[in-house]
Amino acid sequence: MAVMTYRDALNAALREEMARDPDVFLMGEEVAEYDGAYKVSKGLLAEFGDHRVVDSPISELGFGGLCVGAAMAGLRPVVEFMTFNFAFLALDQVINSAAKLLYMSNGQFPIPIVFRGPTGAALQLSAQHSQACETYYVHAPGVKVVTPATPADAKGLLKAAIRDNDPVAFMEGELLYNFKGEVPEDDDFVIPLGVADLKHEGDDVTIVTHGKMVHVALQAANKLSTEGIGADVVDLRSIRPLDVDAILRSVQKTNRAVYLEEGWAYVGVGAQIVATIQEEAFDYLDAPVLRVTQADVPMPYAKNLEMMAKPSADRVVEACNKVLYREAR
Amino acid sequence: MAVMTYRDALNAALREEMARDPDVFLMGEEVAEYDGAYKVSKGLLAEFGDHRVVDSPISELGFGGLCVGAAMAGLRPVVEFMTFNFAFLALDQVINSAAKLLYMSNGQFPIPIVFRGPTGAALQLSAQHSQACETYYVHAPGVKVVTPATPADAKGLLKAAIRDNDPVAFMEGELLYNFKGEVPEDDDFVIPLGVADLKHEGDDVTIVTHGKMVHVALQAANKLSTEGIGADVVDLRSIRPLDVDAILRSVQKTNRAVYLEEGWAYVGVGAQIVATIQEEAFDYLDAPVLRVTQADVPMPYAKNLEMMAKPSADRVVEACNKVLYREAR
Amino acid sequence: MAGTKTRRAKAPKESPFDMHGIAPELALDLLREMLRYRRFEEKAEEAYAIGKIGGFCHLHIGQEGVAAGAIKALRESDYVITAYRDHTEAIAKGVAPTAVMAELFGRTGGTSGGKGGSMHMFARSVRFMGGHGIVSGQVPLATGIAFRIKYKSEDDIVACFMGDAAVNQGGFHEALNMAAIWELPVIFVVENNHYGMGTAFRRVSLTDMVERSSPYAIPASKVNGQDVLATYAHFRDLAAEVRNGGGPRFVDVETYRFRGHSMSDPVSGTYRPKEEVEQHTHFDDPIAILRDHLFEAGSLDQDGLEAMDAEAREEAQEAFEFADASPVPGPEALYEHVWADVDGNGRLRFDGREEAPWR
Amino acid sequence: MAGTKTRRAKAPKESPFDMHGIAPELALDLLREMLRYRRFEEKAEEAYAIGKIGGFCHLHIGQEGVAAGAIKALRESDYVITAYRDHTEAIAKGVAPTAVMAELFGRTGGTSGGKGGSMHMFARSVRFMGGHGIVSGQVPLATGIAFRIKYKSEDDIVACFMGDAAVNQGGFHEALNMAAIWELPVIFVVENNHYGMGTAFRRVSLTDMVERSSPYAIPASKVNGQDVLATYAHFRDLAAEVRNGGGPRFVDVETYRFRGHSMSDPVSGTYRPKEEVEQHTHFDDPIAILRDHLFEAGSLDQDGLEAMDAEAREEAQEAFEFADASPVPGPEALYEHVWADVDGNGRLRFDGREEAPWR
Ligand SMILES: Cc1ncc(C[n+]2csc(CCOP(=O)(O)OP(=O)(O)O)c2C)c(N)n1
Ligand SMILES: Cc1ncc(C[n+]2csc(CCOP(=O)(O)OP(=O)(O)O)c2C)c(N)n1
Ligand SMILES: [Mg+2]
Ligand SMILES: [Mg+2]
Repeated sequence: MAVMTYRDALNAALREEMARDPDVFLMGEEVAEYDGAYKVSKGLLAEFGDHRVVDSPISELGFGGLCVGAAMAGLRPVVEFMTFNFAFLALDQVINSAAKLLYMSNGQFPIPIVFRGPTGAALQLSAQHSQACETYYVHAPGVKVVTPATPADAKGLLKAAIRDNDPVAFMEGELLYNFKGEVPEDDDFVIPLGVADLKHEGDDVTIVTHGKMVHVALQAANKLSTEGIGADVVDLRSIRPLDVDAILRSVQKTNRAVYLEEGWAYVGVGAQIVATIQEEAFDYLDAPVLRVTQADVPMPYAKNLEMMAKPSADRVVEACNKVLYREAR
Repeated sequence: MAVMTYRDALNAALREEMARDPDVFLMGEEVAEYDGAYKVSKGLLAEFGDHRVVDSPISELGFGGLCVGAAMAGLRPVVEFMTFNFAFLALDQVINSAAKLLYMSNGQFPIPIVFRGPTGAALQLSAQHSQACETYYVHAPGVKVVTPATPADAKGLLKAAIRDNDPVAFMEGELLYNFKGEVPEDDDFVIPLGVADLKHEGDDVTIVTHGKMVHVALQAANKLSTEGIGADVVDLRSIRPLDVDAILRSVQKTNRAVYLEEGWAYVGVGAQIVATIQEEAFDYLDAPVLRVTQADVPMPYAKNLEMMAKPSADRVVEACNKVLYREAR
Repeated sequence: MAGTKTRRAKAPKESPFDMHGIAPELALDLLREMLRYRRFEEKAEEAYAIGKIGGFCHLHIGQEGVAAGAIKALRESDYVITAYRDHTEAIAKGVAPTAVMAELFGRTGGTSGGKGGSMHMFARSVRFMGGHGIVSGQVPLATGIAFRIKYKSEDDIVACFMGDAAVNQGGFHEALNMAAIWELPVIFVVENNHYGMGTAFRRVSLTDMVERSSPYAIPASKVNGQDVLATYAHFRDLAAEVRNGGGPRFVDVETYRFRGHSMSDPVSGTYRPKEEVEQHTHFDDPIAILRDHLFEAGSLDQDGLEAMDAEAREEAQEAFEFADASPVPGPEALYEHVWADVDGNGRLRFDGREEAPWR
Repeated sequence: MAGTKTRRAKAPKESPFDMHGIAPELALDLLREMLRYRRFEEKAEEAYAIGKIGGFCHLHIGQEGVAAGAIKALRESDYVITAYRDHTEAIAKGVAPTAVMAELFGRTGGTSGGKGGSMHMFARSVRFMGGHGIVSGQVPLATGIAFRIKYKSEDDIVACFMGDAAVNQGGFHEALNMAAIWELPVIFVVENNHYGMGTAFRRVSLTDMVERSSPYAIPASKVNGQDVLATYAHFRDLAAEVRNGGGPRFVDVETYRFRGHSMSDPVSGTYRPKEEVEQHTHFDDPIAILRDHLFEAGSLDQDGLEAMDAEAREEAQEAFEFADASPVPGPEALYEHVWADVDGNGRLRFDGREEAPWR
């Protein structure tokens, strides 16, 4: 085990997988000479050369599609989107090519590709740079979506994503890159996609979440525990495949759940989780499943408004109190 | 009242609104000289000239964005996407420009634009031409989404959408264009966005749906009624704004609901409706809310597979029986 | 339509026929190829009319010179990728007409097991990379295939076909730029039939097609796709240049679509006058042009032609019969090949069709 | 950085200064403008350093000649639209520096009420159309504004600014084509500072910038943006052509960014050497260049310059003070202006923050 940042964990995963498989390459804006806009690819150009670490023009549709084509032809591209906010431009190639080619070709063309980069808000980047983009990727069958919250998960899941033979949208967070944690150094430390992680345990209420909101959920769980309320924090880690069993296990124990999500509620990931819970654990529920999400507005720039717009631990506590039919202290 | 097709109803709405307001224009592929790929704009070029009925190159991002710019500058564009399947290419301009400009500019730039065209599947058009695209439009605040099922609704809602000062994604269906129905001829026949329509009444179960699935829901309701089961069919007509009251009214009466949706279940519109129902009518529910949707696969070409993939009246009946805890006959 | 019985009306007299250094045997092969494509497409047309084929169906009739001329000039290990008008390019690349027809019929014997249909033929084994339905969607993909070739230091090349309308897509522009800066082995081939559906190219472009690659410094050229020998020779030379590390090329292949855009579009009347179409079918049929020249050169006679055509017709008929006899996909096919990797972790499928455990 | 005290080192001797027919008064105005922008940006830099400004902040220092030269050559009723590097172009278009600074501070006095921030200045009243954060996103928008002008038979024009990296976006290509075929009154202006973030333009383009409009037959030209008089004269002429129905134009304005890409990017070291930056700041400062020429021409002396600069500094300081005193938006602002039309029908907002009626 080593303590490292989420950024370094991603970097290690990339380095190890590139060393392991010569067909893995990284392409994106500023990934090579600049070491990545967020320095995730630091040192990779020096180590692997410009053959395998490729700076692209600002052409998201083009290099997104190019990498899908490279995957059709047998390579294993890792595409860095500087952020997923810019990847709306590439979405056609993700949905209409990457997600559908295997099926349309009756299995002839698997597309082993990873699209990675930060999603959601950092600090005061305003509406066009702060959107959580999960919904756009997770809706279509054919794409897996992974959202690691910790350095260990970042490493283990990125390695799994690169080894996976399906397209994977791998969603990070600017605000996570400096986050530190213990990370196994084993070259074969791989966390399978589709396995949730119980990041906090408690018997009274279930908080389900993914991505950087895991940390907000943990704050909320800690606050609740000071009030004598025990919360499970189920970190989904991947939102497709979805570890339905882990969710149900917890909800069947606590009989109440809250979904915490960075992005918008309306047709967000949480909507699906709520639907799944009530479909599959209806008789266990003692209260409706509530959601804590971004305010239903484009992200404002002003610091105070941005803070209001984002979901917070306090709101999670409030929602937990509600589903517990409990007066807040 | 006149009996006309859904296509002609749309055509009438366009014609009337263009006559009423010189700032309304139509742009898209084949809308002018060809009268529209699906002939929705038939005769408009002759009537209004190529100044207001404009054939575009096959440049969805470009003409989508161009029309957002025209709306910024005060015009009221109607953009025809030949189908929404091709509009993934334009999504960046819909989400990052149209949806966000009003907010980012603190109210200075309303974007009165309609993006219209068919969504979802027709017959055997295969994976890249058959996707129901609602999720991609309805998630972001700033865009309204309208899904008329009948000729009257098509006309009244398109007129409302054109008069609305927000971006509206107006989603039609290839298979609806020939559908006939009574349509008021009044030039001011406008159906406000956000008002659902109870298309069938019954006390036992609620079927909520939108778009072309309304007709499938009605088939299911008729089948159920021959078995003595009364179903409400709540046609949402617009999925943003959402007529939550209409849904709740029905569910509070029947205590059971099924959402019928053309597209995929996972993070589909239905997921949101389920979440809303259980949040706001939890104590009224006698069964989980179930969803009937497309199979979670890209749309296959083969006729038999396509039929299996699509949601059907039988599946709706089956789901209704389930929420009624009733053995199917 | 190219017939075997009637000689075409005399075209305005051209300079003596240029065989472009192509041996008569090869020329005969190219004629045979084009006849195969033509008869295949006519059979598909027939099948569509009687409801054996559904959905969109875009025929290549009139444009056979492009498929034969360009693809036959490639090596087997080269890659071909195209748009939705893909039947004859698949056949040219070596896909069995039986498999193409079965795909059109939506049967298990199809190139894509019946899941792709007319627009989505695929055959990995012969490096036919599809069959893509989003205009210009295949252009970045082609560039990626070329990227793979260079990445692996291989000497194959990619031929990427597209319609004239595709050049107005942003993805085209982005892909060409990357192909250029990375010197990728790809030939971008515009099958310039002058119409994108009902829109004449001159209505959506101020410049000639060959201008479209100039910002990327990709050498552009033009060839008459109705002259299959010229087309073949042109691609033979380009392929050699590209294979030898010359970087990408852009080719405007002038051609004409003898049918409507798809089966639901009339051949003429709305956006192009009947006379224009007749002019082209009459004087610009790539099959008739080569046939006449081979007649004139004495390399072919009426009997030879008829034998060739009979074979082509037979092949098309066999394709029809094969397709018709091929089974429709079983229900299990619905969920197959959505995912390449499925393990026991997590749930991948969500459509409420599994038994929900709540009751 | 342009100083008022020191004369710049002698540049390699150029040909005698070309005033491009611009009267000394106007030249002085342009100098004054550029000083205003420079001092404003320096003040923003200062404010950023002490945490008054958050998020991304892209300064225009070094590129003032483009803003002044291009925008001052337009009419007031003309439209300007740009990317995220938008502060000084907003000021050039007539937005009060106080409002720009207040926007940077996220305050109600800002151009966008504090909701837009550095990248999203907007001022409808002076036809400043933003401030757009997606590279090239503004290019189709600009084309649409020009469409409106033609639609209404008006004689305004649009100046659409973009960085050099924007030309590799598909939307750029699609928009230019439409501007061309419909002859729309728009000038596409590339502020060619030769780097898109850390990527030198020559690494992502084989051709010179001016080639990028050739497929659309949009006349292209090049001008030295560090020479504000040349830039002004160039845009004055282009604006007249475009206004008179000449259709779109494409201009490569050569310039240089004296700071990092944004506040978090170092000025030099990673992708461009210190020497290169110094060379430019030393010899290519648009303010110093004009200042020296006006000195030489006798149109300005040191006192005049210092007075001018003092005013500019004062204005920047006032902007700072205004911004700092401007209130932060109230909580009610969070939900304002998401929708233009809100009525009693249906629910538009979904974030679970309303009281749910279930308990
Ligand atoms: C992005 C996109 N927009 C629109 C369509 C609908 N469409 C299908 S083919 C076509 C015309 C294409 O013309 P061209 O590229 O010239 O090819 P051709 O059909 O002539 O072979 C259009 C508009 C599509 N498939 N994809
Ligand atoms: C579509 C998109 N991709 C990536 C980014 C991230 N990004 C912001 S600015 C920039 C560089 C743009 O360079 P250029 O166009 O030359 O403008 P300059 O910053 O030099 O003014 C990049 C990559 C973005 N904002 N939008
Ligand atoms: Mg064409
Ligand atoms: Mg630049």
